[in-house]
Amino acid sequence: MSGGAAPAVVRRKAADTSRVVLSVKDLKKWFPIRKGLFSKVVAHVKAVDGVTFDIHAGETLGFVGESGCGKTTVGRAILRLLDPVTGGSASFQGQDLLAVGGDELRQLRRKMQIIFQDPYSSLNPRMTVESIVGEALTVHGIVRTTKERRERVQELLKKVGLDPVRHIARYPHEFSGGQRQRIGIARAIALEPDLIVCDEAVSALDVSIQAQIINLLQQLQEEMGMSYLFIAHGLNVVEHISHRVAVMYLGRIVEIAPSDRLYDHPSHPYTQALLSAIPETDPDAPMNPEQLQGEVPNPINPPAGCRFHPRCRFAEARCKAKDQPIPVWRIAPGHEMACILGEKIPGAERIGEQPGF
Amino acid sequence: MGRYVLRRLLWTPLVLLVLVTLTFALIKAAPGNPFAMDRVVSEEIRAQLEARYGLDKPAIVQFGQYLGRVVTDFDFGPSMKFKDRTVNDIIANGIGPTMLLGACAVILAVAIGLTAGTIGAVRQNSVFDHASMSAATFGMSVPNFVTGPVLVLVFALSWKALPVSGFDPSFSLLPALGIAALHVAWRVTERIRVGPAGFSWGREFACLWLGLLLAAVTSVVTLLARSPTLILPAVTLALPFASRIARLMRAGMLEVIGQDYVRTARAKGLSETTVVVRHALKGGILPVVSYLGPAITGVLTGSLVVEKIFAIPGIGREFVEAALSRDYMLVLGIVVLDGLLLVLFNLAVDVVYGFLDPRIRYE
Amino acid sequence: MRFRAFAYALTLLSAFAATAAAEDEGKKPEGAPPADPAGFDFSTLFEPGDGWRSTRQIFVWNNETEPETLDPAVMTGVTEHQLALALFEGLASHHPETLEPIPGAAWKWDVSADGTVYTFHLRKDARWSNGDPLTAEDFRWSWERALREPNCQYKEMFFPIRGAEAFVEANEKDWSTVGVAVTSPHTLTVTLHTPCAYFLELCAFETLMPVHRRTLEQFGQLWTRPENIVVNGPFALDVWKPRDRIEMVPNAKWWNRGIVRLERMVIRAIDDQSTSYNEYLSGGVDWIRSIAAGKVTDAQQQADYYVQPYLGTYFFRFNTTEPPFDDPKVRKAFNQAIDKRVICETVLKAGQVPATGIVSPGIHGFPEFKGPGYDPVKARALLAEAGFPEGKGFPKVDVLYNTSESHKQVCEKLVEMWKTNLGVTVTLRNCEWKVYLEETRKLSYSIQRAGWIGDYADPATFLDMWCTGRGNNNTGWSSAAYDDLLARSTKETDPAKRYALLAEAEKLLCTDEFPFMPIYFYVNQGMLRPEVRGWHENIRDLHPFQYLFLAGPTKASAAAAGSGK
Amino acid sequence: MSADLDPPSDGPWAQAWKRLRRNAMAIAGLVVVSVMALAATFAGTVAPFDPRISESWETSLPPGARHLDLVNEFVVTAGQAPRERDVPPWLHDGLGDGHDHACELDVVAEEVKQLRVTMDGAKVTKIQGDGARTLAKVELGPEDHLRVKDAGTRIEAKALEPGMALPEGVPAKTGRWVLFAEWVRIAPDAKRTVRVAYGYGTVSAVTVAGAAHAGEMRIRAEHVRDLRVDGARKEHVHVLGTDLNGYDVLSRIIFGARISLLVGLVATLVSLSIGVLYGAVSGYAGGRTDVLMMRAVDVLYAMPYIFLVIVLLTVFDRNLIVLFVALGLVQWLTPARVVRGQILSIKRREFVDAAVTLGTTPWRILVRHLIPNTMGVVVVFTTLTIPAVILEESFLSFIGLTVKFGGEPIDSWGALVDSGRNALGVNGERWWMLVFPGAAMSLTLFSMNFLGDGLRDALDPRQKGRG
Repeated sequence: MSGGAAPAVVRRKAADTSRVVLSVKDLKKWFPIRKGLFSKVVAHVKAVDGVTFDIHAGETLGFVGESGCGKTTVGRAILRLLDPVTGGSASFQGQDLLAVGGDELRQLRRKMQIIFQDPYSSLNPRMTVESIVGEALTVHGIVRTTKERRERVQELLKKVGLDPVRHIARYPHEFSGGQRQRIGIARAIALEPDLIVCDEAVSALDVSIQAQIINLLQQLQEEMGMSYLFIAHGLNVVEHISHRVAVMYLGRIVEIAPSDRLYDHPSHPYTQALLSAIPETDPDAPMNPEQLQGEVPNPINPPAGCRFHPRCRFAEARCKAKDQPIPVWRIAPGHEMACILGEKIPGAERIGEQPGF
Repeated sequence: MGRYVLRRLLWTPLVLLVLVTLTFALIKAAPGNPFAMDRVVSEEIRAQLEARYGLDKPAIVQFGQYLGRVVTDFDFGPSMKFKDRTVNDIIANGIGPTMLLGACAVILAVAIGLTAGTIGAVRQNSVFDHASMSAATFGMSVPNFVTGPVLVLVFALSWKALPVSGFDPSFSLLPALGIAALHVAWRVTERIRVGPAGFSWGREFACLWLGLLLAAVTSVVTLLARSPTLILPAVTLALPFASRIARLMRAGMLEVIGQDYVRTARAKGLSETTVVVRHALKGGILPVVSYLGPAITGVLTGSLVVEKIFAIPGIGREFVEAALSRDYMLVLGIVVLDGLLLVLFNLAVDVVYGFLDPRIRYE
Repeated sequence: MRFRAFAYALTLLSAFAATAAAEDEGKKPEGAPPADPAGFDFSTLFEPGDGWRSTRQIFVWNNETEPETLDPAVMTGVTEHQLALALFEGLASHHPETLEPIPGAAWKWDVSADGTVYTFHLRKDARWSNGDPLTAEDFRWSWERALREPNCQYKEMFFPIRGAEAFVEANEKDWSTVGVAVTSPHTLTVTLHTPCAYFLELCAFETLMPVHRRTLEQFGQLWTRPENIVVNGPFALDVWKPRDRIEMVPNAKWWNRGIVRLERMVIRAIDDQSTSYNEYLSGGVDWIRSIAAGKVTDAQQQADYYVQPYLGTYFFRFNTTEPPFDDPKVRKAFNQAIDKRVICETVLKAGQVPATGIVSPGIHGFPEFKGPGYDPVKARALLAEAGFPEGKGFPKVDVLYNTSESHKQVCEKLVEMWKTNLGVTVTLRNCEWKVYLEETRKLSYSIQRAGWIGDYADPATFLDMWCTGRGNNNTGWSSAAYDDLLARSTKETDPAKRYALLAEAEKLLCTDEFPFMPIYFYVNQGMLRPEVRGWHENIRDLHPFQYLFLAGPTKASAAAAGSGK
Repeated sequence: MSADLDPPSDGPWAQAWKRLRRNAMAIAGLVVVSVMALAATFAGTVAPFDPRISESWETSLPPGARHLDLVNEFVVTAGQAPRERDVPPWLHDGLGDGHDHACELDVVAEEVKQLRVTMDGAKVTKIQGDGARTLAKVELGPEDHLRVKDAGTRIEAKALEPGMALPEGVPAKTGRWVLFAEWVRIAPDAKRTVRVAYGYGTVSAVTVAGAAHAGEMRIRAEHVRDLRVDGARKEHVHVLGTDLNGYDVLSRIIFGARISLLVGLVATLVSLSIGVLYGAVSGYAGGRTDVLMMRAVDVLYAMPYIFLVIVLLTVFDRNLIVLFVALGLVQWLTPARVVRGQILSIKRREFVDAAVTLGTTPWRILVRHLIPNTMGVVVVFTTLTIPAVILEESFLSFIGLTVKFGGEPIDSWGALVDSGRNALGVNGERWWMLVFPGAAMSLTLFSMNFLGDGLRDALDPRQKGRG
């Protein structure tokens, strides 16, 4: 990576929509809250409360939402880092992701990797770059000798733009944040996975470095053809890399659409609000009237009716009614959203509903 | 907090049960017989003896009966060594001296340690600081069975100022002085209590704590002044703990003094004393309080030594001898008692810590 | 017969030179009690002294540790023995200088011609401390109780009495089989199965002391508490603070109250010997019964230090049931390879006497036996004869001792000498007291450290145990000739002939057989203030407290008087 | 973000080492501890004397005392190679060095009886000698004389009995005092010089006063007045003096270091191994397992441990293994708690999740990722636990639970200090038996504490200055 100049935008390659890599249906993850002498469960944090989506081969699915909306939980639940999930199903390349265990799970893990947000805590400070990147190779018996391993690690370092000779024997604390993230990427691609969850992979980095890393990811996708589940809290970050984008609010997907479509025609009030939060580069643009008001509600006790209603510009009385299902509408091919007032959108076709409260 | 205390208290019987079981098992595994003597006793006489103390029954039955007696009657059984006395009786005799000595030592240690540590921190790198810290490190490295005899040599044999051994405490003036000290402490701390921001629980507790500490120190000093036999043992027992506390206190204070709020207080032009007493002391004392738990365990251990050197009729001396002479009942009784004390004291220390440090939450 | 090896091993007691003793024998000292009708003149024991009237008679001394019991029948240790001497009185008591049995609760006794029937006549004026008369029935009841009491471990003391052994061993229920009869309220007739030369000494022993029946029945285990206890000795229990002190005052009801000059005894229980010594130096106590090994050099510089021979022998047993020590030559070689003088002078350093025989010297009329001494050349020759020239091929053996610094030093020295003189490597094995006792009992040792303290001044106390099958033999050694000698000695009523038989027995043991290896005879060291009078040297650690007094004030007595007592 | 990271990298340990090197006290501590450890390891070479051979007539010698280089007895026979234990090492060495040697011993064979004479002013009140016996009278033979012990002053008297007054010249004191006298009986051939020629493996000749001596020649070391080897006076020096039994204090300390340090180190390792593993498993497993395991620790925490150690040591044979286990058992709880706390925070860090997604087994995660990250704490704990254990051991020695090292009469520092405090005289006599072992122990503990503090600061700079 020759830094300095503004990074060239790499065109994203079209995804192979005929092959579904990951299919998630109605995924739920609740965290119990315990209290008292006998640690009785008194409530749940419903971090993820019925999420459904697919990822195709070679596709990047952006996952966007404010912090606490459950997007990271989705990523980790898929990777089986948060066992057990509360409900729903997920299949990876046709295999039931949530049911496997033991060796089968470890084999499955070769195909799914993660890149973390925090480049500092995601690297073991007591290991050298070589052992960090090479660990997966050892664990899965891909390399047999240390020499073989070193060669593979050097290749990987080269791939992610690190110096394979000078950097290989160093410890994480000697690297900058961007470099560490590259180490993390090297570790993730070492097993040549089919899916990588990028959990806010660039959020902690400077803007210039963010672009470098995103370009690197796109480049790698082009070379290796893996899919990304790209989690971010701002729509601006995922815009360039994602084929499709899903917007989450309080544990549910409120809108999902191909990237271009979502940015051009945001239909859920929340998506609109998020989009308007992106700083305008055009100084002549009018001041933003759709700024989000208030805070994200407590997920232990989410608002009745539509969860978004307390902050929604368009909220009506019926949005507050308890125990009503939230209808899901298809607005265009591949563009779906969930809103009680969805019938007001022209061309919206009711295709299902999310359970109410 | 209350629930936390309750939960800890509910755990106590379990702790004691494990303790008793463990000790009982160990003792039963021990070679050597409590009734073995330097002359050979015929099998018949030995059998009679074992029957007398129930040792002829299977171990599990013995254990069951023992537990039963302890739980229902709080009866720890007869001593096998002391034929005229029961374990309850021996413990009742020994616990007083041990606790009194331990209390004196802990209070002395806290008083000396806090003073030395605070001055050391405030006058960092002064001659006093270096001297007291060197002394403290030394105090931690010298076992008390050395300090004790050396103190005896100097104060009892050379200067003839203090008695060599014995236990003869005199309490006559204590209550009056304790109350007076509490009063004075209240008066002194009033100046801290009336802070700028009015009423605050934290500050109230800090004042109360300080007041109690002052009262305790005064009481101990009075007690020691009236009971010369207690001075050397109390000091011997206190020294290693005083050393550790001084070091902890100094470190804690230095950390607090370096923090912004103390700097702000200084910047406001408050006097050094006010800054130290009102702001730094409370924060600096936290490590000391958390050390009190281990310190109490240490005092129990140390009292084994000090009681022997100074011929104090305490529980520690009983214990070592009981273990060596295989007085099963006495060993069990003392272990259970010390376990109970330890649990309760540790709990008390944790509670105090909780009051002092609002960051600690007991779920 | 107490075989005691623990801390007390080196610490026994004896007497301070009573310089002022018996100035003018014939004249009855002023203030002395009237002569006893029995003929024994107790007033001879009322030592004259100046200044005792103007001195607070408070005697403070250290009794080493907390007594295990105050019940005389249950006692086993030296500490308890000291207290029993003050609180109780047997049929006989001890002469403070010669240790001969003198009248105690019985004012006289008759012995039948064959030496088997003793008739004791009790004093009519003897009373318990609560005023109850002391009768023959009290003794009979106390003895029966002792024999039935599981906690009484010294039942052997009764065994010279006819039927006593069977009563215990065969768990006999019927008391009438035992040769003890109350013939009148103040006459007790005791029948022995064979003559016993030392039976009167046993009558002064604590196990045979009487206890007060009503008190025991009323209070059970609590009967020895100061508030309950009823005694018949010269002193009564006043204060008992366990592990701290016991205080005694004269028993007002004791028949010979007039002889007691002490007004109080304060008996401390300081078990650390260094502390005890320091306490003496600082004036806190006026008598300590032992000196810490590390302080002996220091103590010897003090004029108050005393050291006396003591009725006890320190020796090592051989396990004669197993090679190599089943061969007497090997045992003798091991014995002669030891320079006992070096051990006494460089290790023990308190004037212990190297021993070549087993019977401790000082028993009146019994000659000290001189067995073969240190001779490394001879020892090597003996070992070679036994098949181990220069120690070659000698099996692995070890010395078992109970954990203690001084035993360790002695054992180390022995090992060094065996190595040097015989070329044999012996290892050390120490274990703790109670375990050591079990190991000894099971004969699981090759060489074992031992000590034997006589309970009465008679050679039999050292010789009896080597008879075949005796409980305290513990070596597996057995000799028909020896058994025969001992059996003949028991039946012999002429003391001189009896001693001759016993001397022959000792010679048999310590010339060629050596089931054990004697090392030294104990001494007894302590510190005693010169102001304490009426205290005499003797080989048995016995200092009847009724005869003691202070000729002048001491720091300890002044302090005790000052504290309001 | 420049990627130029030359000069070559330091691992976290190297960095800590760098920080540690700046801490003078900690380095001093490290040096002291290393020296002690080395001395203990090579005790056999370093110690000037064999700590198992006491020189029984050289008891209580002050530091720096010089003494003729002999051990107890000197036994040679012409024409034979003497046995190792019979002669001092220099003779043994000389036998094999390919040269001829000769040594000369000036021997005065006198029989000395010690008398303890209690005096009242100048008057004799009691004479004790020949064991503990009180002597009625001491009558001297024609060749005998009396002298004051140590001072050597002759007492001009032909008999000694209670009541007599000692002649002038004897330093009289007032009140009751004790005179140690020596009753010297000189044998006819009292003074002689023994010459021993040796080399090439045997003693070639033994001559007494010019005449050859056949057979075994035994000489008590205490009778030797002078010793010359190849013409030079042969002495040795006890740098730190000797103890009550004549053992060289320095050698005892060096050998004692073996036990104390070994006990400290092994018990600490035992406790830390248990503690780290337990804490790590508990913290990593989490959930119910964690709760259960930590409750168990809570329960054990409340035990009066020293009491259990005492019971353990009295129950089982008192050997080193039991001591290791016993002391190790006392000390593992705190590390277990601390390590668990560390693991709880470390396991939330993302590199653990990364390892999980890589398909790493839980065990490997524990061993490769979690435990190594607690090593800072563990190292600090080691340096702070070792002194605690050494103190603990010395405490056990004090209450009489001394541990034997394979049947060898070697004492730990604690036991040495305890016998030193017992030997201490009222005016501080024989101080070296307490001071030197005590100093060795305190210095080591001191150093370990400083090293521990330094390591903590170096490994975890945020914790600087705590405790």
